[in-house]
Amino acid sequence: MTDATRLAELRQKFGRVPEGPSDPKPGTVSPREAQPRFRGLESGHRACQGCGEALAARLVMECAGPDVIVANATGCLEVFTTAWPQSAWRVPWVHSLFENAAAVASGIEAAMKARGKNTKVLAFGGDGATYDIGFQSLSGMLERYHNVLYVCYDNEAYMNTGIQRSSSTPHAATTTTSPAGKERMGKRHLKKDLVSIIAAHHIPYAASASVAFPQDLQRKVRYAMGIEGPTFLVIHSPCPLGWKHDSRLTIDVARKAVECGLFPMVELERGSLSNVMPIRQVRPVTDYLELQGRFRHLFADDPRAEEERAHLQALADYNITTYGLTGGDPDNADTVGTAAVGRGGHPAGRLRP
Amino acid sequence: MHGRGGQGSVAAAYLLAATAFEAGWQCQAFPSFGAERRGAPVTAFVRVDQTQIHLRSQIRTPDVLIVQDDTLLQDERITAGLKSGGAMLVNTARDGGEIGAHFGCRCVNIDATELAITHLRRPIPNTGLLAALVTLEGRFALTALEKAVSGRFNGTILEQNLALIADAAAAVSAGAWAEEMSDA
Amino acid sequence: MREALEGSQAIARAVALCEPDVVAAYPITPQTHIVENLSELVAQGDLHTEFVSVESEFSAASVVLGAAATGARAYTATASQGTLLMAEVLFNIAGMRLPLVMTVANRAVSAPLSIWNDHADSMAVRDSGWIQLHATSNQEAVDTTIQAFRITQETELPVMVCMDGFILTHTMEPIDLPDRMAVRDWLPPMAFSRSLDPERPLSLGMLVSPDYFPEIRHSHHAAMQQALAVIEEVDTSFHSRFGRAAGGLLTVEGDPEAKVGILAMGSTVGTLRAGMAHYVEAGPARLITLRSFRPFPAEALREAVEGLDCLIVIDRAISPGLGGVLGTEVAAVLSQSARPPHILNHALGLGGRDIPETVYVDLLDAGRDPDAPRFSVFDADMTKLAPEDR
Amino acid sequence: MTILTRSAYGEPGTSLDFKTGNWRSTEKPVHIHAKAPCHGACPAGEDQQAWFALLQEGRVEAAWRALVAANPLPGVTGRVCPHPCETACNRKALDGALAIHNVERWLGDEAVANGWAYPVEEPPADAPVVAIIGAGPAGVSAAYHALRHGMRARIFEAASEAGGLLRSAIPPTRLPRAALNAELDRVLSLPGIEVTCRARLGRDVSVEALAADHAAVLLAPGCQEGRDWDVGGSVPADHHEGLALLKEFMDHGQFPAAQRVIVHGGGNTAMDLCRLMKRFGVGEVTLVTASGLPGPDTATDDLINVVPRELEEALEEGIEIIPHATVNRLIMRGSKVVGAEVASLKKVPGTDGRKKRVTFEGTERVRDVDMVIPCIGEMVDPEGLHSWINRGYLRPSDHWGTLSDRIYALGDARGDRGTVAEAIGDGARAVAAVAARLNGGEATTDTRAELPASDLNPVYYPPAARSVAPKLPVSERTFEAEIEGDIGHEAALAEAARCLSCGNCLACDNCWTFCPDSAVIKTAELATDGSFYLFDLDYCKGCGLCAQECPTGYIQMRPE
Repeated sequence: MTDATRLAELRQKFGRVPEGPSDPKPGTVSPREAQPRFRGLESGHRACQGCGEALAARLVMECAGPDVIVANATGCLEVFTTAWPQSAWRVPWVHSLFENAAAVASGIEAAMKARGKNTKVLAFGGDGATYDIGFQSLSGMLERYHNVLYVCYDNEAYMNTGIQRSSSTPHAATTTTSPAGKERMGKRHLKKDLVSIIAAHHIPYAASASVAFPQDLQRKVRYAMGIEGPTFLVIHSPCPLGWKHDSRLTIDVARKAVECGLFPMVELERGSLSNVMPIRQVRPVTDYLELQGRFRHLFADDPRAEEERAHLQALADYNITTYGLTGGDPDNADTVGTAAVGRGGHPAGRLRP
Repeated sequence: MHGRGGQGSVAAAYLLAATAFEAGWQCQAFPSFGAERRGAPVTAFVRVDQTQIHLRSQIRTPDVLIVQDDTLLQDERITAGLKSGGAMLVNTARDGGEIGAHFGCRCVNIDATELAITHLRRPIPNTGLLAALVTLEGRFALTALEKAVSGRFNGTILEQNLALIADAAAAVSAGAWAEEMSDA
Repeated sequence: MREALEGSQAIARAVALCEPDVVAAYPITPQTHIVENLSELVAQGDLHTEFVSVESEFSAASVVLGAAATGARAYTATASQGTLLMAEVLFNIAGMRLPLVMTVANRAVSAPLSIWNDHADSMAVRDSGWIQLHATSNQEAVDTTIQAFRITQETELPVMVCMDGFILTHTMEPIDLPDRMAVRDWLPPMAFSRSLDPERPLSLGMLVSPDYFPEIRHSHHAAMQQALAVIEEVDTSFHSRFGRAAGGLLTVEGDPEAKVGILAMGSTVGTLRAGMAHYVEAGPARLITLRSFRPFPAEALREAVEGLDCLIVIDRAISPGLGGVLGTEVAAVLSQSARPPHILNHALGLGGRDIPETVYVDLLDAGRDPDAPRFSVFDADMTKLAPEDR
Repeated sequence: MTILTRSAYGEPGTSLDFKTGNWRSTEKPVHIHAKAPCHGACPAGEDQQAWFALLQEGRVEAAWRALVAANPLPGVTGRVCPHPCETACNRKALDGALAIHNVERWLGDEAVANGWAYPVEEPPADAPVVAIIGAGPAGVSAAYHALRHGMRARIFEAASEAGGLLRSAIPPTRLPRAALNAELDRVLSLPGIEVTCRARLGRDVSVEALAADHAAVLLAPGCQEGRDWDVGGSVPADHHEGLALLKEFMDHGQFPAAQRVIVHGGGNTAMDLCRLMKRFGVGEVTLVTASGLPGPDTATDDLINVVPRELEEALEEGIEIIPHATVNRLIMRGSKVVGAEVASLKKVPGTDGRKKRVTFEGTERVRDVDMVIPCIGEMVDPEGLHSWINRGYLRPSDHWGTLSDRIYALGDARGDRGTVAEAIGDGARAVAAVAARLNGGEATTDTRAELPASDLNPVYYPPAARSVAPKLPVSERTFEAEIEGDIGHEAALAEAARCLSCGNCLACDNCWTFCPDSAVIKTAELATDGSFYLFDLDYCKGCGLCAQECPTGYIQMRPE
């Protein structure tokens, strides 16, 4: 018996009998079908309006698919894309648990290797799944050198369960478990410097990206996809609900996070800083903070608020100094350059009549 | 089989079981694993039979005791449960008869450590002890032991072990314990 | 070919015969030798598999989950705490209905810390939805392991092969390992109907609302029920191909006219069998060996106890506050019989307490004692307890 | 209802079955092709954004063709227009308005140099013919637009050459005669246009006669007649009116002798006059204007109506400008002016809601001057137009220039115009009205709203400084050489790249890229609104991200 006939037999036994082509008019291609990009994540998912994570995932899938398998940690992305009986994924996708996406991806990759296939494996997790509960299995995956791109959608709190603080929540941000009050000014601790920890595994490539800079993000995904070995990308993905900003401001907020220095855009190869996205016009952190309800208490008439604003500014300044975010090669993609648009669109999806 | 952690009691038990297997017998060898580390007294068990062995209890009333290290004789309880008429094989330069008299059982001694140092340049008494046991007991041909050993070693080490087996076998009286073993 | 092999080594060799694509495991006593032997086979080139040395049992289970989801043949092994660390994943694997084989080298669960055998670990995950098969000997463990790879494919349910830690895993005994080509021939090619495949993308492990959840659980239960037949068929097929069976769903031996029965799982059976042969004077008894704990062969069990007045169920696990796990389940199942036997349930050998041959006699004696408790930790020495706790 | 497979829930359907469009509660995104402010501000009706878009694609000739769809004389306007387009340009607030006039002029010159053909065809011989009085910018524009509407044009010009005030009132330093002639000749030699020079209205032709055998008569005679001017009844003996003085200078190269001059007015004639006189050797030249100078507090309708760079150059050249002021009184010694009393003045809202000019008491000061030149505008020469003149101008009743059934007034003669661009726009509008009438309809205007700068997302435009055209240094400025130079190909394209594309789809892909719900469909084939995208309202949740991140303000959130 061949593998193929065995598979057909099992599909007959357990699976759904194919219902024929879903396209009612064979031969016609709907405009949606004809999009000049790979649609790994389809419409009809149930993300909130203006969801940064949904956007980030779609951007990643565009340049990662179609020959990929995705292992997705429990979290918003998993929940809003796969409410049975409808899935928004157009790639093979598996969700197991909150804390094991990296390990599941390891297993998929091992299976691909065992079967001599080149299909790339992606692991997706939020900051809870990555910075916190799944940190161990991620570390194991990196150490074992699995050929997996791990993408962390960083929205800086446990959003799936309703905005609880994570180790990625920025200092002084309020969440339901780090509220501000008479005794507290939001989260007391700092945001974990995950990229440095990841890079310390001496893996080929670890980088940060932001939904506000899609071309840069996709360049990083393509680069990571081309590497044989473990790679890591953390994508700053605003959550309008959790950060308490208007849904239309998702990109604006993300952009300002980068431009004020609080979310440095860095690339590390084998543990060493290899590239940064320079900031041409550094903004004060307040430009970023004032857009978000989670920092509203920092604008109260309160000396503690002023101190915390100064603290966050100092953290941003630290990033700018540490990573050299204001200098660098003028030819590099920078926050201005990568946000620029031109007539006729991005090179990848260029469309001209 | 009494030994100390790190001396290879379990390996010896397995080797004895393998010898029985090579001789066409049913066998069962298992350790009494504890959390003990290197140096602590440990015990391993071997059952042999001509029919299938179902019993999986620890052996409380052995026919034969093998003591890998004579310092273990300081514990008077070492012969507890030894069947009446049972025998003890001790790795020691001391006289087996005296030891047997002390514990009230038959006892044969063999300086397996010395033999091992001579042949293997290392103080591993297992092969010598088993060769002595097989010879004393006479149930399994010495070739079964040689075969079992061949399954574990090769090259120089195998040759050294085979030479050791011959020397150890020569050091004891063949078949001395044969009649006692029939009901094992 | 028959060889004298340590149980763990035999399992490793059996797994290798099944040629898994991916093996992931994390060492834990008493499963360690299985992992070590597999590693050695890989190192020597006797097993071509992706051997993933994970950083925890949790990841071990997760790795094989991922591998299985792609349609790869995957294997892992664990014990005790490792089983519990895996627990979340085990439920997940079963809920996703993935084909997978795992050995559990049964061991007590801490605290108190015990490295020795009992069944607390696999019992703790009995509701995870895995098939759980118990081996009484290393030969059965080997044969069940090979069968498990076939069962899991036929059912798309994961299979846990339980074998007693140390008592089996660390015991050397003669083992007949099937021929590699024969196993290759007997096992169907590995395939999984819902494999993760870029050519045919689908989503596994989705969110399910109350609109579908009960149906899915029912479907799982139904699949487990249907697996009963598969377990038997596979054992029959194995028997006809390799000349021996591994125990079907359950086996019955002893005096068919006996009014007293003893039911047990795992290595205890061997000791009871020896005791039954040895202590003929203790009276006739029927010995029932339950191999398939999940799915639970209710119908087969009802037939097996037909005619018994008393059934003594041996547990190697306890559900504190209730009693024996197996005993409670047997009682529940037999309560639906027309004439259920009186059921006594005794926990034996917890935490590695040696079970002597004489236990057979003691059990039968207890079975005849009208004042005997319905449940006891049979080998507990009450003198070691404070009077209030006896 | 989905029937579960035997393997439970492993083969889901697509989320496309789950329409998230009903999550929108209030607003949906729409494409709004707003008017670019440059376009809205252009009196000639040019859509600068449209032709910049073509330049951005490197299509230079196509850009020129788009430009001349409105304005046939870009080489001229690029030189003389006060470019309100640049004043309106939304880029002004970022890093400087686009140098639109430089690029316009460059395109015009490129067309001349390369001989690009105007996008018009000769109308059939029996096509309707419009009669046009005056070959100034309004008349030339009208003739050209007649061709575009399939009509023929017959121009009657009183002077010996076409050009009108372009020739008579604009010094060659601003508009070299070669550039003027080249562009005029190309337009007027288009088949279908017939020019008769030295044909004076009232003497050689009459409006009534022309009206009888033409589809329409378009009156674009310009303003040739000086206004009466006095200050409190005083008129100096050596009174010179500004425009006359300028024409005289351009014909003879001489100004009357004076050392200290006040020019009173606020237009280009005043400015030209100031600069020419200063260059001619007048020691002090002061411009007194009621308008304001460019600045953050100056309202658009208060701004001095001169080409901004001319103002700049005038200041460079040492012209003094007194804004918000008027000549209150002439101080005469006999009939000769020896001084002028200047007082501050401002437009303030009056009780009727209209703005009125108020002279502030107590602000009077006296300047010693020996000449005061009024540059307060001219009126229509009434010859042949008596029946149409109303208080010195033709004063049509509407935007189209309608005087009566088939008679239209264009350009300066309307009385409410002041620039070449307006004249050109008038030509286009009047012809459009004629064509519409012939077709039995009504001409329409572009009523789209202009895009405010606040609707742009400036983040997407990298900083880029405005290109600067070369300019003659003050010391080298003469009466002939053109002061402002050519911007050149490279800088022209660089300027084009700076265009923000206000209110128009850039096809930048931002909406397509940023939509978290993939509810933007990219399609050149199906989008019928000039964009490249469709909103799939079946899935759009109304987050507004696309509108927020649309660089050009082309996407707006609107109530459902």
